Amino acid sequence: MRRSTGVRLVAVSGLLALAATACGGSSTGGGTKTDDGKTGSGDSALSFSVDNDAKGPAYDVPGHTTGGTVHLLEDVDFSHLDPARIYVNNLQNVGLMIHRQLTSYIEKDGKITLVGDLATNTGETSDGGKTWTFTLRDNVKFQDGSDIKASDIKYGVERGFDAAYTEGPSYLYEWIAGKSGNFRDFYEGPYKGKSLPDTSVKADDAAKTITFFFDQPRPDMPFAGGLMTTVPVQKAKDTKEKYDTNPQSTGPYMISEHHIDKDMTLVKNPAWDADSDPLRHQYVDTFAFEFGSEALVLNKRLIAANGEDASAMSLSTLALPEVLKQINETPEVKARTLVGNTAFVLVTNINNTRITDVEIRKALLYAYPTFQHRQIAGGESVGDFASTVMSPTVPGYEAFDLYGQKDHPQGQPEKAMEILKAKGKVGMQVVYGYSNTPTGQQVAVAVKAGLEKGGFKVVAKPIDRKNFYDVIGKVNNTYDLYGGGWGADWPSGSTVIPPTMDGRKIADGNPNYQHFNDPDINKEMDRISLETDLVQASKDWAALDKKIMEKVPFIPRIYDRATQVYGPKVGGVYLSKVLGEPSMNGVYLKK
Amino acid sequence: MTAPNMPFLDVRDLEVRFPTDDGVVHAVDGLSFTLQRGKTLGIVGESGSGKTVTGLSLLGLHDPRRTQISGQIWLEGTDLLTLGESELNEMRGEKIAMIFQDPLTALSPFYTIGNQIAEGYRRHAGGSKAAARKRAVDLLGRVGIPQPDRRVDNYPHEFSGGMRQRAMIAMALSNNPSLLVADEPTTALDVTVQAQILDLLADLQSEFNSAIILVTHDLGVISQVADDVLVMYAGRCVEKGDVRALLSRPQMPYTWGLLSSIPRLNSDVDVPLVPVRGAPPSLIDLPSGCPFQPRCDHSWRVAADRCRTERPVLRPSGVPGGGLACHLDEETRNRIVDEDLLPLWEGSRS
Amino acid sequence: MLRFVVRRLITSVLILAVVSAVTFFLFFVVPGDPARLSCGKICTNEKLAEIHHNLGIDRPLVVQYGDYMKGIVVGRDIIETGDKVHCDAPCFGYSFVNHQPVWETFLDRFPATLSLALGAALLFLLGGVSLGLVSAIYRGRAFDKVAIGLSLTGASLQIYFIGIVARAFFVDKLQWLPQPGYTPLTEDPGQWFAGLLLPWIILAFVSAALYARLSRASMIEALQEDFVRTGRARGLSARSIYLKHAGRAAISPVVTVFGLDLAGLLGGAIITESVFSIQGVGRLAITSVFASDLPMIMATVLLAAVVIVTANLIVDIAYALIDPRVRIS
Amino acid sequence: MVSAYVVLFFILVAILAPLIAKVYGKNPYITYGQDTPGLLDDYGFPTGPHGGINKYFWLGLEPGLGRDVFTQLVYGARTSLFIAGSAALLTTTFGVLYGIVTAYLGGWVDAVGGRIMDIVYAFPGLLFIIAFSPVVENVFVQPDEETPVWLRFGSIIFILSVLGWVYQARLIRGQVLSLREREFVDAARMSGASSWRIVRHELLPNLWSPILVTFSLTLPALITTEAALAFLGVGIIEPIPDWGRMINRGAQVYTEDLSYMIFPGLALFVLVLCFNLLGDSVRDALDPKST
Repeated sequence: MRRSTGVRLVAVSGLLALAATACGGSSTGGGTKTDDGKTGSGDSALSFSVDNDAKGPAYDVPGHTTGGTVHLLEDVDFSHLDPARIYVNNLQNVGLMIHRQLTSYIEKDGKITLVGDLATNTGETSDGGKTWTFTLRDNVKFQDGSDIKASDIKYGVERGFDAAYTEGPSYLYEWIAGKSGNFRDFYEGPYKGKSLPDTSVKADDAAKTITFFFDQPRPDMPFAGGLMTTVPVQKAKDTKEKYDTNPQSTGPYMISEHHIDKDMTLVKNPAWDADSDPLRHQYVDTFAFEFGSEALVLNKRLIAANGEDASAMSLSTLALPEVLKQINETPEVKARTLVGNTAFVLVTNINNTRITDVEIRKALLYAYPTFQHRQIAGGESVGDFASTVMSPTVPGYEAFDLYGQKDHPQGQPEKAMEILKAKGKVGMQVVYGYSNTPTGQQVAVAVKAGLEKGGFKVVAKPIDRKNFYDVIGKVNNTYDLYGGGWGADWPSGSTVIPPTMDGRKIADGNPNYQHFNDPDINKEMDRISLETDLVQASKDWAALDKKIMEKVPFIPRIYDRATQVYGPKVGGVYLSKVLGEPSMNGVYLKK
Repeated sequence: MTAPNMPFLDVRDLEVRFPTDDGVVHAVDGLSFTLQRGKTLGIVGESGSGKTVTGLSLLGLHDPRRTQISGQIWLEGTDLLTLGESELNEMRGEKIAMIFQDPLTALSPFYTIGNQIAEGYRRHAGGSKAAARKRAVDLLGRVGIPQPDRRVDNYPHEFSGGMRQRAMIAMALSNNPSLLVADEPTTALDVTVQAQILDLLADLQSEFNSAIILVTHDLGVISQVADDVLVMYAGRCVEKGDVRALLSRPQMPYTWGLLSSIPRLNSDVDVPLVPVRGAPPSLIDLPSGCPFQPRCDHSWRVAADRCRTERPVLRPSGVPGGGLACHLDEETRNRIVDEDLLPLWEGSRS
Repeated sequence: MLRFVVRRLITSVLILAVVSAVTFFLFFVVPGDPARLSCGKICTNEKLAEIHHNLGIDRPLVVQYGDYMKGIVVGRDIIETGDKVHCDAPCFGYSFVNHQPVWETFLDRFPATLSLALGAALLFLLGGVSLGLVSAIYRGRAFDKVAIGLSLTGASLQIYFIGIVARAFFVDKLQWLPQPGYTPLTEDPGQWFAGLLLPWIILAFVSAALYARLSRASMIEALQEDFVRTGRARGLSARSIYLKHAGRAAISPVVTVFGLDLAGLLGGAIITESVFSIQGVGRLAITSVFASDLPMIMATVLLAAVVIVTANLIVDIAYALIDPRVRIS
Repeated sequence: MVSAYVVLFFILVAILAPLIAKVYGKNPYITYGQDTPGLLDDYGFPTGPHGGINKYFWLGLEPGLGRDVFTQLVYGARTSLFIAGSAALLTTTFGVLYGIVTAYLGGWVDAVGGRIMDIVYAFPGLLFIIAFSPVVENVFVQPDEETPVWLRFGSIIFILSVLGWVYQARLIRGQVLSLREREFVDAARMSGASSWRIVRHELLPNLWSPILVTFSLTLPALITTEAALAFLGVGIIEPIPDWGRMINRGAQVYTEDLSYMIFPGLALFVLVLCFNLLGDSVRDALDPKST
């Protein structure tokens, strides 16, 4: 069952690369994605640009109306609404409506443009990226009508340092802290009485500017400004724990009611000025969230669209395999269904520390029953067969298929048997760990059948669903094969290969679950990540992708695709490339 | 419309059959008797002779689905057997009342004595709760229960055996019934209390001029209270008549057996009691001849083995209003009584 | 009578203490680390340790248990994400998942379970008992056979099977009923009733069998009692004979079973609530177990046990009220 | 006494499952639908009517993995009956012994025994099982070795029994308490019989009927609970066929393939119904008063 509580794994290294806010689908149980199945269509690589003089109001959505209520059916309440703790894509989705950050993105006709949000532009640097200054736009207010001051943004950043807020993206804080390991040693957050020194972050309310000072160049600061870590918070209104369920709004909508795990209502924020916001719309009067029903029930309600459900949509309860057939084969429903590739690639990790021989790993890849696996997860609309590390949605992606995975998705047991015979390892025991969910159990049956045809002897071990990532996250875990997946955080190879393939970072909980470690590949990673030429860098990432796949670190399976149904009365809905989910921005009610 | 000389209660050829898996049980097999108001009829017999069934059939208390009743029960000109359940139900507790053997189980443990008496009273006589309660207190006083106004709120398990039976009687009499059927009212009580209850019944009879049918297996009780007696065996009446005459000069071998199995004050100590040998017959396949034949010591006296082949019909005996169902001729019977039985019962005159 | 109640209260408190201790210590035997959920992206061991400290689960078990139980009785101070918060009695701590006070969440979810339990209990008690009584009165006849057959069918069906089939048929296909679910009575009584109608019927249909069989057997036994025959001998009305006398005698075994059943339901009908997506205590319990949310698990298990123990007490008292003979002893 | 024959039929099916599978030519483990194309459509649902019924697969195929539904039902009977049967035996024996010992010995043993029962009674059963079933599973198993089938069955049986015995114990304890007061027990004691002899000769013969009655009540209840556990995902896991899991999967796909839920659902219903009927007739036969 898919839930959107999972978070992206992002590497923390001073990469000079294009940055956008986190995107890609979401996963279960924190960390990477398990193969519970999603669908998406293979659209072209992402086109991306920067515009430093974007002004409000936002572009006009053709044919939009105003007023009315859009219902949002979610199976789980938002785990966090405190900007310092927002990272998962469904939180960013609703966050877009209630929080404004320094910079953000305009998504229109499939194109993404980075623009200044609260800031007049995407940030100015005089010394090649070590100091960054942002100037606030006029007439930007909190929901209580008070003006947003630069010191509010500084306070927002300071809060991120507190030990309690562990869920947010931490690399802006690490940049501010510089080299000294855990950034909390540098500064412990505002609740201990101290404030960030002006030598790190200087807020000048009079000039309405905020300046960040780093110890080394951070060319991607404009994009880091696009994360919720730069959302302003009023010190007087910081209710700490309560802020997580009822934050002050700076966006077009504010929270009027929120009953945890039951319902939440967003109403128009009177203090929001359309002219000061180049990207957000305020068409409907209210967004009514409903939490707690089973995902499958919500799917069926959206498909049936009786009564109020006709004006309903969902952010993160994507269509489950069980209803995909009904959706695709009912034209009326198909017409109101969003299908799009997410940035996820679903894989089956091979434990490189336990299976060191590349040939054996190649045999595992040949024997793996990818087609059967996908069949259980929901068949063709779950996504296309994969054969690379990077997803097609990443700029620079080059399709290659070293082992004929796309032509023989059923697996090539005879080739695997050949290798094992050559190695005298026929009947070699392999331990396959899987998350103990109904689908996980069924997949294990198919995997066991497939690998045993290829000459392996398979031990299938169920792992309790609650701590699947705890168990496989350990460096010395006792499994040879375990499911996984990874989504680019922003559309660049730098957020795919370094985080999952850098052998020097192998540690408990580190996303390099397959413990792949190749010195010269590591060196190549460092070289590419320092390249300033974006186009060249993306080509190099693709080439490195091929070199890595020659070492068969894991078994790529599916380029993940998302399908999401919405009510017939809802207009202006699109699948956001940035979030991998239907966006609330620009939604209106058809009369 | 009751004609002057018509008996108060006239039961003719009453038959009660229970169809069961192993055959039809003939609990009552053609019983007829009459009873006048103010009189007490004792029905005596061993257990299984059909005496309780007779009592119950008078009130129609059998489960209609599992019982077949035929014959007639005339009570003051109406045949009870022709009445519908609702009409019969009207009469129960008002015209006919019944007292049961074990008062502990016969009274509901969940309600107070007063409540249960008042309930029966209001069912027939109507009236307010207070009136019913006052009636209950009077009745309890009338049957001799001390501090009736306090005891009325007690529960049955808070009464002694004797007092419970008194309460039972009070309940039966709450609507001054003209016919009272008492099914072994004293069996569960010890002798002293037994006497008090019987005296009470006699007083109440004289006061309300009600007719009483006393069902018992105890001939001592019969001799104390009953005016007439009816001896039942295997669902039939084998002997009936005036109590004095019958007890002093019984005509039927079965009655002889009953009388000789009771210890008597004036009989010699070393004279052994002579119980009736054998056991009562099964009511399913009744023997063709006289049902008592297998246990009768005198069947050899009857010629042509008629006792085994021919069923003796109830015919008038010497005693006025009496009856007898036995093939022994009168002369033989008197001889046996005079020569064998009386000396045994009276013991030596000395 | 009072002495009886006091003694029972003392033993009940003892029982609850043992139940709470067993649940608490067993929790730490189950695999799964509650810190995992709020550990965020890269869950290094130091971060986990930090969260363990925040949640206070790095202290020795006995200290934690003592602190937890003290909270329930007198309230305690908790370090909830950084700052010290006083949580007054009955304090079941803060959920590891949504960091809300457990007691508030429980109170928020209890009305749903209460409505489901009371509605269903009413249905299967009245339905089951009346079915049982009438089939006892008409023993062996057509009605009796049909009643037994119907109740046995109910007893043999599984809630999750018949529940889904009923929902698919009545809600999805025929659309006679809205999507089952709980809407507070105060908000919209019509929706409250319509949303719970199907769950009530299904839950009652499955549980009515036990009551039909039980009351039928005890009614048959009651009808054979002498005082019922005395009632008929006194010409009482059928209603008074069957209801006042026989019914009263037949009811006591049913009361005992009903007390325990209702307690079970009040503890949260886990399956029914999941099948009909009712946000009650049952679902709260299940989700807290799957998310290793210790304070919530403790609250749901403990409060379910409290309900069961109180039900036992009430049943014994009710028994005495019904049967005067018990009252004296 | 149709129910007795039906129950016997189910027991026979459970015992002869491998034979039936051999004769029928399929087994519940091979993923036929996935191996031979055309049996499942793109979405993993069986092609063909009523969940892919045809002359090879009498009851159709399982959506997704494409295993044979008929043999899954047959082997599912084996799982249900074996687990429920052994759990019922376990709980009844332990419950009866516990009841006899505490009630007969009386005194502090009875008091303590009673309190223990109250504690176990106070535990919310299903919740306890769901919370702590993972514990039992991986206590005995080495990390790299698959949990053997018998251990999975063993842990489920243990879990079902750990709380289940209380109902029998309470009933038997009540019976023994009343029997103990009866004269014939005092008589036996007076004649110098040892407690064990009294229990065996005086008490036990009178207890057979309540024991059989509770057994006939517990068995269907346990079948239902075992299936419910599987439905909630904490019972028997793949690849062992189990009706509860089939119903759970069926409940997800019933819009597309209703029969995959109906077959196990009906099978479970018929089995439990017949056990209930059998239980009823056993009860009626044993204490006639209640007919």
